[in-house]
Parts: sequence; structure tokens; C-alpha cells
Amino acid sequence: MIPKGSGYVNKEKLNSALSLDHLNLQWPALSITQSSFKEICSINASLDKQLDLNERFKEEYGISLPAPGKMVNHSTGSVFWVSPSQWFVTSNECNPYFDQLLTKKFNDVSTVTLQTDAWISIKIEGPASLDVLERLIKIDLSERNFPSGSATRTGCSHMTIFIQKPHQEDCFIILGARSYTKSLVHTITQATENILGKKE
Amino acid sequence: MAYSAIKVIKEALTGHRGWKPLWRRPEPKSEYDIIVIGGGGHGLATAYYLASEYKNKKIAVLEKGWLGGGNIGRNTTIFRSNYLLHENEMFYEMSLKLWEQFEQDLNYNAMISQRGVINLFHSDAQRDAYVRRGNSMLINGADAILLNEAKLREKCPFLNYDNARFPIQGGLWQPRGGTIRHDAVAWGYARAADRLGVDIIENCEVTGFDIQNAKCNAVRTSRGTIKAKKFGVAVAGSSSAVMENAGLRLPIESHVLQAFVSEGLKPIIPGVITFGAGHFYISQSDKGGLVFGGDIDGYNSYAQRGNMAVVEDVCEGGMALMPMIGKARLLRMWGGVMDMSMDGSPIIDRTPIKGIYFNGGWCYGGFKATPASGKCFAHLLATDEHHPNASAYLLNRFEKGYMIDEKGMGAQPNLH
Amino acid sequence: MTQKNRIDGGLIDRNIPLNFTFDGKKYSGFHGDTLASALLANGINLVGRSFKYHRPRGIFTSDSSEPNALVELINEDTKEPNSRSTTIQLFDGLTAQSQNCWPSLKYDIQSINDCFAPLLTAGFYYKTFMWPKSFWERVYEPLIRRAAGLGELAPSTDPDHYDRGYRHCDLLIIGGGAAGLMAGLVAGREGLNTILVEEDFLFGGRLLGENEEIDGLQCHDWVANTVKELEAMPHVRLMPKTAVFGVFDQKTYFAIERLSDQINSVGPRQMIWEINTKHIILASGATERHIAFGNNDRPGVMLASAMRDYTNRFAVRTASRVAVFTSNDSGWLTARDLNQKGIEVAAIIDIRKKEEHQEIAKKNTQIPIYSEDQIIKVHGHNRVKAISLLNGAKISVDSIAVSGGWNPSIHLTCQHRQRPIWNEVISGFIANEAELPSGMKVAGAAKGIYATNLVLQDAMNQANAVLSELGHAPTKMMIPSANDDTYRGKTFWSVRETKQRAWVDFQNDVTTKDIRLAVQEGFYSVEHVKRYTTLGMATDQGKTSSVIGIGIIAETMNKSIEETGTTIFRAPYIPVAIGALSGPHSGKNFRPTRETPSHPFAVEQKAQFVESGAWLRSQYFPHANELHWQESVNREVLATRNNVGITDVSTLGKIDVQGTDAAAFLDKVYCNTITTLNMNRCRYGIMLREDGIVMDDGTVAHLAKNHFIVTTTTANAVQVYRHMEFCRQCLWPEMDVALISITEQWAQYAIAGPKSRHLLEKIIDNDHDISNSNFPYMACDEISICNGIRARLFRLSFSGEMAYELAVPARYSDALIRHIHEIGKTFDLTPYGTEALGVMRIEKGHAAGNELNGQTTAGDLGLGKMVSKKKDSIGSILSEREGLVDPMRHILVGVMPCDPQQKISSGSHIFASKSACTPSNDLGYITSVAYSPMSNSYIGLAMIKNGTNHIGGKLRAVNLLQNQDIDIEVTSPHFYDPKGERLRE
Amino acid sequence: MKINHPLLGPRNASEFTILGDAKLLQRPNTPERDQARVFYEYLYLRDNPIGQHQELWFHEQGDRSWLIVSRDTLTHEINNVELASKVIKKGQTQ
Repeated sequence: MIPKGSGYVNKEKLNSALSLDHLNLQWPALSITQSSFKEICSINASLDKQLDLNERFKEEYGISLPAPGKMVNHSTGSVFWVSPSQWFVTSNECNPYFDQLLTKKFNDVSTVTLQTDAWISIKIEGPASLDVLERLIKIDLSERNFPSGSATRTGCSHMTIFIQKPHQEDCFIILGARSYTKSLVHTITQATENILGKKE
Repeated sequence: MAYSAIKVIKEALTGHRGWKPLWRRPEPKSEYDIIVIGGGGHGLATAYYLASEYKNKKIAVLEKGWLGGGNIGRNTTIFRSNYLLHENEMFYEMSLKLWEQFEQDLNYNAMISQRGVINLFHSDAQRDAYVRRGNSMLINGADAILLNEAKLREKCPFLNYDNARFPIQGGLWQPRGGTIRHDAVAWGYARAADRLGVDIIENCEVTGFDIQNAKCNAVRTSRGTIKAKKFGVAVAGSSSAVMENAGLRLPIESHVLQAFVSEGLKPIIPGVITFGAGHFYISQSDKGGLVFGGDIDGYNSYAQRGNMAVVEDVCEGGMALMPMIGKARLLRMWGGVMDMSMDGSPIIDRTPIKGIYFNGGWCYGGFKATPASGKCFAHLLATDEHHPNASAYLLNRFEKGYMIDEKGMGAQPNLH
Repeated sequence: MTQKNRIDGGLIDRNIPLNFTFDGKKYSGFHGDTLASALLANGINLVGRSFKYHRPRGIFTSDSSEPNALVELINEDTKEPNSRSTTIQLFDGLTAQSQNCWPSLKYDIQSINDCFAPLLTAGFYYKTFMWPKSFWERVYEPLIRRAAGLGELAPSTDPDHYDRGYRHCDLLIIGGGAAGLMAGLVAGREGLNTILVEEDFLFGGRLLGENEEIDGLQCHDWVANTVKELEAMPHVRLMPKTAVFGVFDQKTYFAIERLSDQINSVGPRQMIWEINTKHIILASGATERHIAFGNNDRPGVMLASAMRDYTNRFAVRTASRVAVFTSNDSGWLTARDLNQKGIEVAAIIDIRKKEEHQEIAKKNTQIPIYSEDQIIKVHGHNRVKAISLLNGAKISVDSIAVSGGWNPSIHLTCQHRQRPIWNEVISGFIANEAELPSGMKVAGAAKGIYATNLVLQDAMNQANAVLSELGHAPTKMMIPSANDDTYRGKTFWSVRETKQRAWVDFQNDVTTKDIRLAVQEGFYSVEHVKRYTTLGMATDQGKTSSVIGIGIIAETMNKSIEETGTTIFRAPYIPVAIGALSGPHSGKNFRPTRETPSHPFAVEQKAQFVESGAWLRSQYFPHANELHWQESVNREVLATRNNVGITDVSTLGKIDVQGTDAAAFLDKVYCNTITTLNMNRCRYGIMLREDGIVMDDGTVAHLAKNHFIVTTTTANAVQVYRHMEFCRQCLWPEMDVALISITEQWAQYAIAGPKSRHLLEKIIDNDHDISNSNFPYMACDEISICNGIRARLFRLSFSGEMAYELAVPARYSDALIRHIHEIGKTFDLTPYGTEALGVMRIEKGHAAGNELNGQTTAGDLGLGKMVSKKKDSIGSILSEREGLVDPMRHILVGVMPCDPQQKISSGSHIFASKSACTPSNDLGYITSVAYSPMSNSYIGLAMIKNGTNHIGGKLRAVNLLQNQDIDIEVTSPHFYDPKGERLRE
Repeated sequence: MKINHPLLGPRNASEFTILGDAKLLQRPNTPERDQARVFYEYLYLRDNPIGQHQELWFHEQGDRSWLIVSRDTLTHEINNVELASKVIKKGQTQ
């Protein structure tokens, strides 16, 4: 925070605060915590440049862009499919100019937009994760239909979210819009309490 | 045989042998002066006013199924005249005045009960819009009263004033609005028209028009071809299908509007209440069932049934507005086929085919418009002039840019 | 109170006694009882009163088709009306009371209606109550309404919680009786992903009430073993106390689960499941039908199968001396079972000839049989006392077990307007196999197969059919041995020779006389009869009455059953609580809430918030000494206009538009030209709908090469984005342009007022020169603040003052607002809300939501020149239609009361000075009003016919609704700084 | 009610927003000045058939694609769903 009565103001950096920075709800069969990513950018293939973008992406990150409904991890984060010409790329390093970094790499085949501050990320983990999520998400999240490496945008009680299953069986990540933080956390907590009772 | 308490007592004592069918089942004649296509509320009302007001003689009403089986039997029974634009308000206020003399005119008790309609508002902008609407009503001779929250609490103590996501600020109240036993409207008009000599012909579907150089001389039906000078089409949701036979495309889409009734309950909802921050309106029938509804499903449909997304949206609205309703059980859900027009207002006009007149595009307002629609359509069919209260309901208004857009949603029928 | 009618046996747990209260008296039952079985065990049969005649009603069935035994379940602060005592699972402390009777169940005043029965025939109310006219509203209707309805809804908030869930499977089996369990075994053993749904709290269906063997075991033991095996299968999910109530499109099924019958229980009491499946086996069984005969509505008359359920399953003696009246063999089973339990069966009355029922008669030894006979009258008032038969016999009994045959439960096959087919052999309607909902198969009693061995065989066949469609081999299971008595019976609707009224619909009091009268009055269609007599419109939805009604209509009009047809089956199969359908969304959670990035700081500033769609926005910031919001708003306006104010504008929609064709694309969606917009400049843009009416307005900022940022109004953000995606993907797919929302990414504050520049210079890093010459009105640029923090600056002014909009990534939003307020102290910086913003934009004459109401064109708003004639854009062609350029259209103008102290109000209509308030004289309406501290008078914007020609003249603002009639002066809409000099300093 | 998205598989219809008749794709794109009648028929008149109907749905809570859904307005059966952009490309190449 800005110390009171300091002298010349211009030296002060602004404190960066995510709207969701202390989420930690525990039940024996489930934990709801804040999952950490540092930056997200959207990357949108220019007209008829989808194959070129995929090539350039492979050169840069060593993996191809994921197919519809899929996510893939890369060295410093992950990338997931959003629409027929759009992917979200995440990075674990904090850099408010992450979009300009990507623009330099893929400028002639795509357009890039910073998205980090628009999203909060909630991790839902534990054996009861499917029982809770079947009260919130309409798509079939069973292993058969939503295997590890799945990621898609869908509805969650009057809100729009991304749901991801990055690696293991009963661990899901929900990305929600920043202004909905309170409502999204309440909705998930309420659904969990309906099944597992009040948290400790 | 006029209906009355004395007649009911006399019949009770003599084993009810004196009751006669409400309307005859005549075979279709080969020719009439005027044929009304559609045996719903508007068609029957048109035939009644043609016979009573304009003394037309040879009139027939052709109904493809059983009389009153369309939207007149599938609505939420509300009547009101609380419209924003003068072109609509003058028409619906005329309709309300006709409802007030229905029983005396037709000697049939449709249980028209004026227990009032309250439109709630939840923001300053909505309040301003309802003040503008209330003034339109008063300017057209209708009744309108603005209720602040305190007055509203007196009338409807059960509403959610304290724990609401969108707090209730007040409501626009039309005391003369209310509900009507909808089936009785169809039966009342059918009985009255039949007694004036109108032939009501059920199970008679119109399958084509006999048109030579843009003039219609006869209509082909499942019970033979019938000639006439004028044909009045009043088929609501089937408008496009019927007018296609005359080679005409219309500014209309047919959509399913669902409605719901609960199990019978002791009286608790005084009149009609509409929710301003969601899709929910409700009233309680004389038998005790809560009759409620909300928005259309949104996709074109002739199935007279909808899907659960609307049911959940309506029930969420109901619980948000009156949280006592949770324990009432939804008993039955049904759907009508709404003829949604391109500006939310109806069409009562000639068509490019001489002899064919069209009445349709009623969206949500069809039931409450029944008497005025019948009278104005009869006026047009009888005199070839537009009734002054329906003079703006022209078919070509969209091409000329004179839309009558109450909600300002533009050329997308499922938004009106 | 000992349970005097309790007998041995049954599937109840006598180690768990449960206390309950009915109509104030205390009783006890056991775990496994329903409220109905517990009442019967305590000798109570009179439980309700019918709707119209208020005749005494007894328990008639043992499941959800119950028409009579409806009670109010109560606890201290609420009650649940019309609850079927036959399906409420008994719990300790249950409290219930009878409904629709006063002062008591035994002595109900309104039973007097029964004496006027001849007057109160079906539809009598259509023929009377018309004279005198005013009496209807004041006398007749209030009487009818008070007498109407059954249970009472508590006027207090429903204390219960509800929830909603979504499940997916390959096979959904509806009904957990013999057929459902068998199909479950076949599918489960093959590893199919299966859900088995059963309405009762026990699986087993009819088997729970019957006395037969499967595989050598008592049938309910076979059920218990089967359920244990199914519970052990990982991919089979059993859902008891859950009823599928609706079939919807694309194989979407909806069910309601009763988690607890206890009111205000911990956690949700009921929840709705949406089940998505590929295949469906409907194993919903059949419900028994009764027969209409004289006074057949007396308490003590019960369905024969229900009497077997209470005897075998619930170990309750329902009567001391019973007569069985049946048209088929299944009625005889009740005589056998009751006899075995030592309950005296006085007679079996079968309508069939001796030889037609001799097969089943062989198994009966001592009970007197009356063949080809019928009950023409029942004696007794609150309880059956005796019966008189057609052939003259009179027998004293206190109960009648009636069976008129069975109705297969086919509702879920006919919810999409399909029509069932009449099957004379089983005298019941079955589903038309050619019109089943996609993916559905019907098994067992639901299609008229009643012998248990055939039911098990049919269930296996249907399950095998599903397996083969999914590419599995058929099961190798053997069919368990089971009872093979096939159904024998004759179609029989009513006893014609009876003189008393014969009931068809017990709850709505519809008798055979009513149906005959309806037909006599010309109501020939079955739909007309239903609506005229209200047959089948009660809470049981005609489950026990509709088919009999159709039979009697057919007989009356001597038409066949096929010709008469059925009415339409409608969801829900059983009534569903509105609370359950609303799921977890009630109270404040009706809709989610969106908070602006500076919300925490605004709360600390004691902001008053206002809903703006899903958003909560600061409306104004009252100081402790300010008593009325107008004081706070005036202060905020003056502080901004004289010094500097700050407000959060993050809720406006912001769309990032990039690509080589971005500018060309924006030329298509905006009616004014965007391709001529220079770099680092913004432009005010108007977006039309294709019909030429204004959809939205906002600013377009040309931030970098091929990179634009478009803003929209808060309310239209979603629709505008959807519309632009339609234009991009469907109308101009050949353009290289990409759209993505950045509303949430950037927090944006408007800093307005003469000192705004000095304040900002303290924050913006000094390598950015924001002087007027270098950063003129409508400039925009990427900058940095507070020593390197990324930011964007737009020189835009909605307030009319010199103003900037500063945007930072939302992560810095809280720190920035506090920092600006810290720096702002020396500049008298004041936070202002939406009210003050509203006052200032009205003073400037900017159109906003009230003016962009979907009925106004650009010309109406005085912006007609912005519609470019040189290029095609959405709406430009149709904006030239005659009606949209008609000089008599309403035009945006300013209005002020001639007496500045008078308050004009929005929504007033405009009339000429002396003209009468008629529609033809109506000149327009006031859209927005505010008190302007700058002109210390109320001012307003109005839409007036041919408005520009009225400027300078006088008119009247008439608000009849709030009785105001005020002389007004018509002015230009631009009250304050009309030439816009201040914002260009 | 469910819509079988060509890329993402069956999705609950509540994720979508419906615009209306797919004829809205055929906006008159080389408008001469006097084409008011053509624009009026394009925007205001509908076939509104009983039976097969091509509709435009937007995957609001999904991949924000516009889809063309062929649906029966009497039985509500959906027999084909395609990306609008693909259909237009096909249209242009024919």
C-alpha cells in the first residue's frame, strides 16, 4: 500500500491486487482454492492464416495449437481452444506487457489482446468434485466425456465460465469473469454445502 | 332460451331436460356472403358483430378443429388496456369497454372479473416509462394509478420488499383490468352468433383459395369448396400457413408461449401482477389455481409446447417476486402458437388479393383484444373502411416505416 | 393411541416407532409407513372434503394418483397445501391437518352445497350470476372465490432450500418395479451407464403389494436382492424418491427428487434433475381404474390394488367387512389376500357372466360370488355401511374394493401431442409404438402386459434391444420363474341403472350426470367436455377419472372409444413445487451481481448503490450532513464543474477490434464514417439496427495501426457484441477482423473538471505531454503512470467539462483510485455517481438510455447528418423510409418550466397551451428530467412532434397520473456550454 | 433442448441465443439507392413454415460462433447444425 506522507509521488509503483487472493475452503472430500496463473492473452488467427499461426506457434512453443475443446501445457503455461480462430495462451511469469511479447512473435499471422485482469481462477479438487459440479455445469464432466486435457466455455448458473481439467481425475479449474467474483464463489460454495454440509 | 337464475332453478326441478346445444352443427352451404376462417375468439367475435352490428346475413365460420381449441383455450385469461402508444391504447381501451358489456350483450357469464392489473417497476428508468404509459392510458380514457411502495405494501403484502435482488419501487395499477374464464368467451360468442343465424362449421380445414387475376371467389376446404364475396382470415398462429395458399408472405413468425397453472389454493393473489425485473406474471382463477407465465421460448414453433428453460426462468422470477409461492405446485403446463409480428402490434387490413382480408400478428395481446378485434374486423369486412380505433394496423406499415413498436425491439419478432 | 388396525407382516420397521399429529391429535406409526397407511392403522379414513359439494372423502389409492387424501403438512412457520398423504413418507414429529373444511373435518358447513346439487350441475355458473350487473363483482364472485381452492398457501417466505442438477447416461429406466429392475439387471450386468429412477421411497412397484413368488422367493425379497446387486454396480445409479415428470426435446428428461418430506430440513428439501440420455425404457407400470356407481365416493371405497398394498406392504387392516366389485380377475386377488389375513370378505361382485370368471373363481373357496351383478347404491354417509346390488341383494359391509381394469401409465409417451391407441383385450389405452419419443421403448405393465413372467420377459427384450443398438451382445441371463396369470376382464365404465349420482372425478365432483348434460348441451369433443365439466383438471390430473370419462362420453354419443379419442397429455406427470423449479436462485441470488473494480473503495466512501442491469454502480456519495440525495448530487455536479470529479465508467462495454479490415468493418456497423479516423483519435459513433432505428451509441478509439477500441452503453454491451459477431461471421466473412471483449480487462475512470489536467499531470509519467495542444479533445494514447504502470488515456467528455478517461489493467484499479484520491485532496477532488453524471449529460443534451429507447432515429436525436450517404452500413437504406423522415416525427429538444421552482417530471405528455388532452392533440413526451444547479431550475429532454419548430415557444407538460399541468418553454437540448468550449480548453 | 455443435458436440440450448430465420444471412450486399423494397422483404417478411426451418443461433456461452440449425418447427427435431461461416464459404464456392 502507499505509505502515508511520502514525498515525491511519482516514484510510487501501484500495488497489483487480484480480486480473489485468499480463497481457501476445505471439506474432507473437497477443497476450493484460488488457482494461480500470472498472465492470459487471446491470440486470434488472421483471415486464412490459421495454418501459418500453427506453424509459428510450434516453432515457438514446441506444441501445436489444441483442437476444439482441448488444452495443452507448454513450458511456461498452457494454451486452450476458445473459438474456430481463437486460443487463450497463459503464462506463469508476471508481465503486464505479455500481449506485446506475443505480438512480436506472431504479429503478421494473428492479433493479440491482454486478458489477464478479466479472469479469476478457482481450483476444485477432491473425490466430491463431480458431485458438486453436476449441480452447476450442464455438460457431462465424466472422465469418459471430459478427459484430462479438456477445456471449454459453458454456462454456470446465469454466468459464463471456462471449465478445464488440466491433468488429473478429480481436479477442475473454473475461470470466471472478474466482476462476478463474489457471485461465482457463493454459487460454488452453496452447491458444495448442499451436498457436504457447512464447511468446517 | 335466455340463461338466468330462474331458468337454472326451473331446469333443476325438471331433470335438466330443457338445456339445448349452445350452437348448431350445420352442413356447410355452397355459398355465403362472408366467410370467416378460424373458429377461435377473434373469428367468432367477428361473425357475431357482423351479424349483430352490421346485420349481415349469410355468414359462416370455418374451424379446422374443435371450436375454441386454439389460443383462446390456451392463454392466461388476462384483459387490460395499459399500452404505451396511442395507436394501441385506443384499440385496447375500446376492447376493455366491450368486455364490460359482454355478459349483457351475449347473455353468457364468462366470469369477467375486474380485480385489477399491477405492473411493478424496479428502477427510476422503468418508473419514468410507466409514468409515460400511465398518461397515455388516461389520455385515452382508460384508468391508471401510480402506486408507491407504501401503497403497494397495503395491496400486496406478500411481495418480496426486503430481500430482493431488484428492489420493488412501485407499480402502475389499472383497477378495471382483470381475468376472464377464457373458454366461456368462445362458447358465449358461438352461442350468440349461432342464434343470429351464423353457420359455425367445425372440422373444416381451409386447404386453398380459388383466385383468378388477384380476386378470390371461393375457398377449398376439407368439406368441399365454398363460394363467398369476402373472406376474413383470423387464424392467429396459422396465419402464414393459411395466407401461403394465397401466395402471400407475412411479417409474422409463429412462436410458442408457455403458460402454467398450479393446484387449487384458497384465495391469496388479489388481481394480476407482472414482475418488472424478470419474466413472470400471475393471477388466481376463481377455482383457486394460480395461472402464471413469462416469456416465449424464442424459436419458431407450432408444437403448442415448449422446453424447461422458460419454466425454470419463470419459476425463478416467481420466487424472487413472491417467495411464498415455493410451496405451490405446478400442476399443468401448456403452450399456444403466438403470431408474433415485426413490431409487436397487430394487423387488421385488406390484402393485395381482392376479397381476402387479414387479421393477425397478435403476439401476447390476442385474448384481451378479442371483442375489439371482432368489431373492427367486422367493420372492415362490412364497410371496406378501417375502424377509426384500428386505423394504424396496416399491412404495409413496415415498408413505409410507420412501425408501432411498443417495446422498441425492432424487426425481430421473438423480442416483442 | 394404539394402532388398532395394525396387523402382522408388511415391509415396515416395527423397531422404529414414529409419532405424528393429525388435526391436533397425536398418533404413532412405524418407519416405512406413509402418512396414509399410518392414519389407516389408527382407524382414520375420513381425511378430506371434495371441491364442490364438500362431501366426505376417504383414502382411495396408495400412490401419487390419490384424488382425496390431501392434507396440509405444517410446521411452526409455514405449511405445504394439497400434499398427498399416500406419498408422504412418515417421519418423527410429522404434523398435518385436513384442508378445505370448516369448522372441522367431521362437521363442515359447506357440505350444505350437497343439498343444492341439482342446481350446481356442471357449468351452471355460465348461465347465472348475471343479474344485477354490479352483484357479480361485489357478491357472487367473492363468495365463489372464498369457497374455491383446496389447501391454503402460507403468506410467508418458503423457508425451504432447493437445488438443481444435470446428469448424463446411456440408458434411463423410468420406474423401479418388476420391469424396471429386470431391465436394470440386464443393462447393469453388461456394464451400461444406467440411471434407474423410482418415485416411491422403496423399489418394487406392484411387487411390494402383491403376494406372489419370483424364483421361489417372496417377490419383495427378490426385489431386495436385485436392488442390492444393482447398488453394487459402479456405472448404475439408483434414484429412489425421484419421479420423471417431463419429456423434452433431444432426449432431455426432467425429474424431481424428494430429498426429505420434512419442511425446513437441513440442506435442500427437493431438487430438479435434468437427465440427458441416449436410450429410455419406460417401465412406469399401470394404475387401477374404478367404476362409477351410486354414491361410490363414500369413505371406505378404495381401489382393490390399494387395499392389497395396505394389507401386504403396510400391514394395515383397512376394513372389518369388505365387498369386492370388479370387472376383471385382479379384483379377486384382494379377496384372497384379505381372507388370508383374517379380514372378512362378504362378497365378490363381478359384472361378468359365470363362465367368463370361472378360471379365477376356482382358486376361491368360501367367499360368496355374485356373477353378472353390479352395485347400484352405497349406503352410509361418513363411511360405507351397506351396498344394494342390481339383482336385489343388500349386504352390510364397511368397505368396497373396486377394480374397473387398469390404465397403463403412458403419460410420458404422449407429451408431444401423440395420441394413444385403445386395446380392447386389456381395456386400456397403450402408446402408439410408431410415435414414441425418440429413443424410448416401453416395457411391462406400461404397455398392458400384466402377468409377472411376461413382464420380466418383455423387460429383458427391451433391454436386449438397447444393448444391440449400442453394439453389445444380448444378455445370457435366464428369466426368473414368476406368476403367469394373464389378465382377463371386460370393459365396464359405469352402472347405468343407478339413481344416485355416480362419481367419475372424486376431487372436482364430476358425476356421470354432468358428462351426459355436457353432451346434451352440444359439447361433443372430449376437450370440450373436460373444460365444461372440469373432469380431470384436479390435482390428480385425471389419473383415475379421465379414461372413465372418455368411456362414458363414447357410450353417451354411442361412438367407439377410438372415435372419441383422448385429451392431450401434458407435463408435469405429477405436480412439481415451484420452489423446486426455481432451484437455488431465490432471494438475493435470483441473478448474479457484478461489482465495478473500485467497488471496495466506493463502499468505504459510503456510496449509495443502484442496480444497472447485473451491475451495482455508485449512484451518489452522501455526506453525513446531507438529508436528501438532491443535496449530494448538486454538490457533486458543482464540485466537478468547478474543480474536478472522478467516477467509475468500467461498466461501459469495451470491445477490442483488430485486423487489416478493422476500419472497413467499423464502417459497416457504424452509420458514420470510421475509415477517416486518424491514429490516436476517437470519434463518437452511432450504430443503427437494420431497420434504421438507433441501436446504440459510443466512442471508437483508433489506438494503433489496425487496432480500435469500441465502447457501448452498459445496457447494450452484450447485444452489440453479438450483433458485431453476426456482421463479422455472417455478413462480411471476407474481412480480416477479430473481436474480443475487454470490458473486464480494463478498469476505467472518468476524471472531469477544470483541474482534471493538473491532477492527472501528477500521476502520468512525465514523458507523456497531455497539454491541450499535444493531447486535444478526442485524443487517445497508450501511456504509463506512477513510474511505468501500463495505462491508456482517452480525452472524452460526457459531462461537458474538460475531461479524460484513464484506463489501467484491472489489477491496479483499487490502488489507483486510492492514489488519485490521495493526490486529489489538494484539488478538492470529489467522487460523483450515476445521478450527477445524469444531471450533467442532460445539461449538455446528450441522448442516453431514455432517448435511445428503440423507437428513435438518428434524425430524431438531431444527429441525422451522421448517417453517411457515401457508404453502405447496417440500417442506412431503411433509415430513409417515408415514415422515418416524416417531419411530424418526435424530435429531441430541451424543456424548462416557465417558473423555475416548479418540478417537471419525466413521462409527462406535451400539449399546446390551450388544447384538450386527447390523443390527436398529443405533441410528445418528456424522456429525462433533472434539477440543474447550473441553471438552478429543473430541466428536461423531450421528444416533441416537429420539435425544432417549437424552440423558443411555450407548451404544457401534462402528467395526469401525478396531477401536474405545467407551462414549459421549449429550448435547444444543449443547456450548458452549447458550443462545447469548456471541454476543448 | 440440445444443439449438437459441429465442433463441441451436444450442448444445452440455454448456452445459445436465437436470432431467427437463416435468410438473414442473405443481406442485399450491393444495394443500389432504390432497393428499399428488396431490403424491406429481406428484413420483414418470413416464410414461417410448419416443418423444416433453417435458423441462426449464437453460441453465447460457448465458442461465440454463429450456427445454422435445421429444425422442424412442429416436432422440434434438429437434423443438422453447421457453422454459418462454413455454409457461406460453401455458398460462395458453388
